[in-house]
Amino acid sequence: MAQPRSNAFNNIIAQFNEPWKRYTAFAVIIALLLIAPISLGPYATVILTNALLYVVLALGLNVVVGYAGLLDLGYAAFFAVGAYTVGILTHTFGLNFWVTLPVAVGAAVVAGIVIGTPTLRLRSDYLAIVTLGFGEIVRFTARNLDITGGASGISGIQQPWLFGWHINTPFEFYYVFVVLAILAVIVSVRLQNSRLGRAWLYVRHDEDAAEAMGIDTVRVKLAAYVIGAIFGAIAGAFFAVNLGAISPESFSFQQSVLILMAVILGGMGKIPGVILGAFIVVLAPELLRDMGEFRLLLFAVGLLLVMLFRPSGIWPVRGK
Amino acid sequence: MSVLDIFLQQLVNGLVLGSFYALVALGYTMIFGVVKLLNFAHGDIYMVGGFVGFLILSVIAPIVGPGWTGVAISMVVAMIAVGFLGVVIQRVAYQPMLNAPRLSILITALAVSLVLQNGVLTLTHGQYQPMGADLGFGGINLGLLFISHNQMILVGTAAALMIGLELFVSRTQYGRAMRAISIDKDMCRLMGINVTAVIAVTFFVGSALAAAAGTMAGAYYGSVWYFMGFLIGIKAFTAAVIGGIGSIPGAMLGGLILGLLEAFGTQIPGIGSEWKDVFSFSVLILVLVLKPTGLLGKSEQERM
Amino acid sequence: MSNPLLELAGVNLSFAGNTVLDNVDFTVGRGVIASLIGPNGAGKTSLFNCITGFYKPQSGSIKVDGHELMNLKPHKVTQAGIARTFQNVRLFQQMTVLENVMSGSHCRSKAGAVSAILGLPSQRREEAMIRAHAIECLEFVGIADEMDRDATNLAYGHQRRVEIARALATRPKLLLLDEPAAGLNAGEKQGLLELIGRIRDELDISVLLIEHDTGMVMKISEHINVLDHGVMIAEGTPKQVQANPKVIEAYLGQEDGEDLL
Amino acid sequence: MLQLEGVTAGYGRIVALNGIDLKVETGAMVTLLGANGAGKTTTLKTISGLVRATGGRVLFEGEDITQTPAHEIARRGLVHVPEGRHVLRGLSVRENLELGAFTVKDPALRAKRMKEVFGLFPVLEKRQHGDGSLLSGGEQQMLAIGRALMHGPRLLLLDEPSMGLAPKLVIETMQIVKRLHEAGTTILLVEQNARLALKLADYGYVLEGGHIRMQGEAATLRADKSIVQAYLGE
Amino acid sequence: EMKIGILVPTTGSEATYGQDMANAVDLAIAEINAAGGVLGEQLSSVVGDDGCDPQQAVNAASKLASSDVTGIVGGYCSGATVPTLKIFGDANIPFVIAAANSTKLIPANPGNAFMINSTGNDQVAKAIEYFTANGVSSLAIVNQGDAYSQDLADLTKKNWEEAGNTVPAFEVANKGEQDYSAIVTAIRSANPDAVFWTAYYADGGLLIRQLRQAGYQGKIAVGDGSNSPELFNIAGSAADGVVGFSNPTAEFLPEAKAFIADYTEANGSAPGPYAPLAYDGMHLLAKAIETAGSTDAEAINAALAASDYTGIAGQITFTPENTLARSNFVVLQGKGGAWTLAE
Ligand SMILES: Nc1ncnc2c1ncn2[C@@H]1O[C@H](COP(=O)(O)OP(=O)(O)OP(=O)(O)O)[C@@H](O)[C@H]1O
Ligand SMILES: Nc1ncnc2c1ncn2[C@@H]1O[C@H](COP(=O)(O)OP(=O)(O)OP(=O)(O)O)[C@@H](O)[C@H]1O
Ligand SMILES: CC(C)C[C@H](N)C(=O)O
Ligand SMILES: [Mg+2]
Ligand SMILES: [Mg+2]
Repeated sequence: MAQPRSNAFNNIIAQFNEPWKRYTAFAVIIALLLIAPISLGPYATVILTNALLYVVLALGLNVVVGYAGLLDLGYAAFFAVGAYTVGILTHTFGLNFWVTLPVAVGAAVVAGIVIGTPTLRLRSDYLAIVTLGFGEIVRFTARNLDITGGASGISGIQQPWLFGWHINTPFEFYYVFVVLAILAVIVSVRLQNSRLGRAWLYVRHDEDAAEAMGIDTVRVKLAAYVIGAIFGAIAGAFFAVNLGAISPESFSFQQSVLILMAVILGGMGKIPGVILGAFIVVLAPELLRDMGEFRLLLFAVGLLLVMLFRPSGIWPVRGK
Repeated sequence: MSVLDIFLQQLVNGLVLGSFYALVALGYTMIFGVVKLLNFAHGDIYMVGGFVGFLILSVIAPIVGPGWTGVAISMVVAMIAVGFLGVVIQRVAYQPMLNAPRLSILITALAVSLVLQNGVLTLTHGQYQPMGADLGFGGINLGLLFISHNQMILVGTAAALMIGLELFVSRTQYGRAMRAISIDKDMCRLMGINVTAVIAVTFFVGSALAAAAGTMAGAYYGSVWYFMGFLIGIKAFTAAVIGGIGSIPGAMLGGLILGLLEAFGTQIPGIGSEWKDVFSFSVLILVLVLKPTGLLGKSEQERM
Repeated sequence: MSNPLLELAGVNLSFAGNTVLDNVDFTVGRGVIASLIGPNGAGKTSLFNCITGFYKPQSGSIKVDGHELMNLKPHKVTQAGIARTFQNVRLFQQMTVLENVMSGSHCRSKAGAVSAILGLPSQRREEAMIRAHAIECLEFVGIADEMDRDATNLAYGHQRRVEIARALATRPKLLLLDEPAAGLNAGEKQGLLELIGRIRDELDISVLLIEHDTGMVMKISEHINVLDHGVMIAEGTPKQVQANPKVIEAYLGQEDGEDLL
Repeated sequence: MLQLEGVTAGYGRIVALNGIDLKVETGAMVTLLGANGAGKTTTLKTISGLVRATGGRVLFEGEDITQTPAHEIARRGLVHVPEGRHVLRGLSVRENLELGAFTVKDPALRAKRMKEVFGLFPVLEKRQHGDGSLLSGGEQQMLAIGRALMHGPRLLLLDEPSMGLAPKLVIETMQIVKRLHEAGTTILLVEQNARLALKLADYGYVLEGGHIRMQGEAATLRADKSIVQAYLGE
Repeated sequence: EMKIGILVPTTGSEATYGQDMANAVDLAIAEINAAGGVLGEQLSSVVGDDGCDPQQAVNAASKLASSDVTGIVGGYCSGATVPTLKIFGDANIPFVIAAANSTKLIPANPGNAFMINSTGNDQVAKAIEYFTANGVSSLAIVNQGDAYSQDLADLTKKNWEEAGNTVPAFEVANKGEQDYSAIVTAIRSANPDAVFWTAYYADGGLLIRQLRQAGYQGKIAVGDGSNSPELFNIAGSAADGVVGFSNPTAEFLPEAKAFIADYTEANGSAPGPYAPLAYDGMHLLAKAIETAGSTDAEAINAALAASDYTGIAGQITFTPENTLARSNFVVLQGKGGAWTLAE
């Protein structure tokens, strides 16, 4: 399609087709990630932490949208499930964070199955509104219940200890999120190149043909849903302890949309693209911080231009 | 108020609210029907419609007065102006994307939405603008039940617009062409259908209806602001889907149902207004689980 | 035919009051190449769809190897050993030929998310197996050279072969082909004939074929069933069917038909 | 009526037509033959405006239509029945036919043509309220031809009308084509079944790799066994 | 040179108020600098835009915390202010919270934050006092489902019922919803003596308008999120007689004459409802630094805790919880399209 217009970027990316160049690039990126906070200072560290959080979220949503082709407009719900499970259990019931983490994952799995099972047969536009509705239901419920702290949410969530180390400062959390993001990438890559990963693509491209090939499409879609939910819940859990305070506003429809934007902007289904997208949606508004009133307007215009020039996302389509 | 009074009053409330939802949902559904695009900017078109109506009214109010005449004129002008805006948006932002992956267009639509929202935000510094319409407080009192003239005029106007649209679509070849285009553009060209023109008309009409709703809302509720399209955009999307997205009568039905659900949802004994959205979204999910293509949506069978 | 591979009895299918299949009885033997012919709209494709679980007949029984298939979802039918191609080629777009064919192995493998994430050795072995098998299937249909190309960019005749390779990758007992020769030129048709023969002879897979190219059908089939308006009107060897007046009337038309033009 | 002068066309970097010269006289039936991928479909698409020529000219009734939009071309009476039927999913058979007459404003004329089409294809009448895309393959082909007739074509481009049809129907369809021709419609026919096509047509072109390889009176081409063998594989 | 951080929303729906507060802080800084600065150093300000959104607030606060600021003034939206408390606490930067006043801020305060606006508790006390004095016994409460208004609504309900009164309707509206008719009907059917809107002016204006249009005749009161003159633009004549609980805004502060003049001269518009508090907050912080004699955070915190400063909005001393010791709430009433003092 409209690809030839921006060949320069494609060419740069194409440089890294050889494995050794790719691995070198990875090593450099990881090294840069590790030294970033030291050279950039605490503010940049917080922003980068946020970007890494979005990397995890976007990779999770990418499993649902990018791989399995299920349009999800309520992904923040799973993010919320993770954050609130940890928030409530550590703050209100005083449990240890590491104990609550698996509970959060379990809760997300249950939530994924509960909403997925009856609705995954729906066509994608209908699924979109169902997920949107589900996301809003979760947010309103969090807002209305006492145990979730109502609209004010839960504050004073304790930061966790790991083998005698209190993860507390922004720097420490930054490294925690570096690890999480790397794990998310590894899991994404492995899933993508697996039997299940291919099954998602088959289902996405032609559900009937996939069925005819012996693929249980409902089960495969549910798996995508549940795995996406787990990513979201883990991100939510660490988000809660990092910030120490959570409230329904963090899990709004706009949040879901922002994560979706990260997935599509960079290039749906392409891991480096999704990572790039996550960094853009977090960093761009921060870089525009000094524009005052015009900040979001400029961001929106930029977004529009990017989409018009690279309709399939910024990251190039795999070269053949 | 007796239970019956409450019931009837909420019925009226639901109808008024539902009319707004339906008008906006119509544009949603028409545009989806033709280009398979969930036009997330549609709520903001409604908002811009409100602002254009506001501007026109401030200009003409000194001449024709701030009553219904002024509002009617503003509404018509807003419909035309915003109709063209819709066409321009389609040309600039969506046309180049027609062959792109569908989700990409979704993000483009979101970008357009953000541009409109933040554009108006910047122009108005986020302030509410009082519309300055003076429609009076008159109405009919039936015991404790109160129906204002404004409500009657509003529902009447909405109904007239919707009936007009339905006639236009069902009585002319245009309706069929609209559906055909969403299925196979090339085949439509071969049948002599000017695809670009039909798409333009669709965006024009859809945007104009949203602008009508926006102006009426501004006059009825008394003010306009840059964020007024956000929630109604989501609600209209919901309404369109409940009715069966792509179906014009479905959008009307969905709008009314959602309006009524919210009105009555506010007053379910035991749970209050804080749960009303949970209530209406649950009904939405239930409807879709039972009828996967919405109430009036045709189920799409595919041949192997 | 004793102990047939596929056995349909009393299958009825209708859509909104339109009868599509009317009490169809039908068998396919083991190790045969059989054909299903009939006029357009007779219900041939619908019959395939019933067998493979895409359509739910109102009544009847469909058995493969004695197992009831009625009310099974399509993927279960495939697992039970029936593979198909589609009347209009349906390959997975933007995926390579090899990836397309690998889809067929899905139902014969089992690694799940956890073993993939952990990269367990069993999962790696299985991946290698899936890949090797897909390549074997491509070699069998003769387009292994094209395996890294985008499947939907191939010439039409090759796309049809990819579809067949993909179906073979499910390791079926019975292969259903819906108009595999449509849109092929004469040379390609000849190649297809040979391929179908080899599928039966070398892989020991029975083949059931829908085809309008009567020349081809008569050449290759051992047994032919004729469907008209949802009713099985004739069956037998090519010779028998070709001579059957009912079949001529409903389907073949006058032999000198062309001369009418 | 129709004339192509040195037309080139393609898809992105792929060149599908390489300077085609072709002529269809008013009232004639011309057939365009060639192996898979020869460029037959592309030729028709270029004529009807779905694919833009990158060089050369297309003249219809003396006017240059090379840059005319497809729907304009259709309005002038040049009707293209594309390969693969393209029945509109979700619309009833009747609605499909109605849309075929999109440019016909007179309802009486539309009704008359509808009747004629139902006369030619009784199945369509029987199934008129059903979803067109749920018809069987052959039925869809009839619908596609019927839809073109609703338009009242002056020049009809037919792309493989016999594909997927039962033998008996192939003959019937060809008879219809013949009748249309006899009734005065100018026809450009693309066919895989070369023998039949040459039997019906007055004149034939053989396409290979985007070039015209051969042309001549249909009878002459048909008589030349070597041609049929080499290019049409019969 | 010494830097002061300003944490307010300068974008989003609350932007006007945030900008207004930032202007007031800058005015105070200009005055302080003219008088020789603090500890001999000139002050300068850095603005962090929290957009009234928790996530953005965290980013903005981190930016401020790493900008080498000596102290922070600001905090308008409680919901956005809560998650910043930990950041400023960890960085140990004194934080004068000028406007935000949800009681949920109190337990989340690590000790370095000082609230110079009276909290929800004081507001509730004032409201109950007013309602009781005016013969109200059944009260409908409506909030907007955000941290600030829900907190105020819950507190009011609790205390009101404990005082032996009834709450026949307790409703929630969503921000940005234009149609309140269903809630209006619910309220009318409960027929309370008064309606109390605990959230912001914009949606409050719509609610008041629709209540009156539907013929509701009882009293209508609004909380300090609705003390803006904008309320009258939106509600029109329906806002006549509406009662508002508020910190005193500039026009009602006898000491603020000069401030109003200076502010108007500098910014071309009159100061908004929270400008005086922001202005006082800056002066208070400057004083505390001066008292501490250094930029050491502990010392400044101690000085703040021990403050006794009288600004244009009145006297500031703190409770052990770092909240304003006195209640600054007054009762306003809408008359002819503007707020007037009711008492
Ligand atoms: N999903 C469906 N809904 C309604 N009718 C259907 C459906 N599928 C098939 N039919 C109808 O059933 C009849 C048989 O169709 P089928 O596709 O099985 O015919 P066929 O024998 O394969 O014809 P062809 O040779 O033209 O492909 C047709 O009249 C068709 O319209
Ligand atoms: N949409 C397209 N994109 C890219 N290439 C195309 C496209 N359509 C056709 N082609 C290529 O153009 C060439 C000519 O194709 P065309 O469809 O015109 O052939 P044809 O003669 O009609 O063949 P057939 O008998 O198979 O219908 C082929 O090489 C084909 O691969
Ligand atoms: C009225 C304001 C002082 C309330 C403030 N917006 C808060 O959220 O606490
Ligand atoms: Mg068929
Ligand atoms: Mg072709």
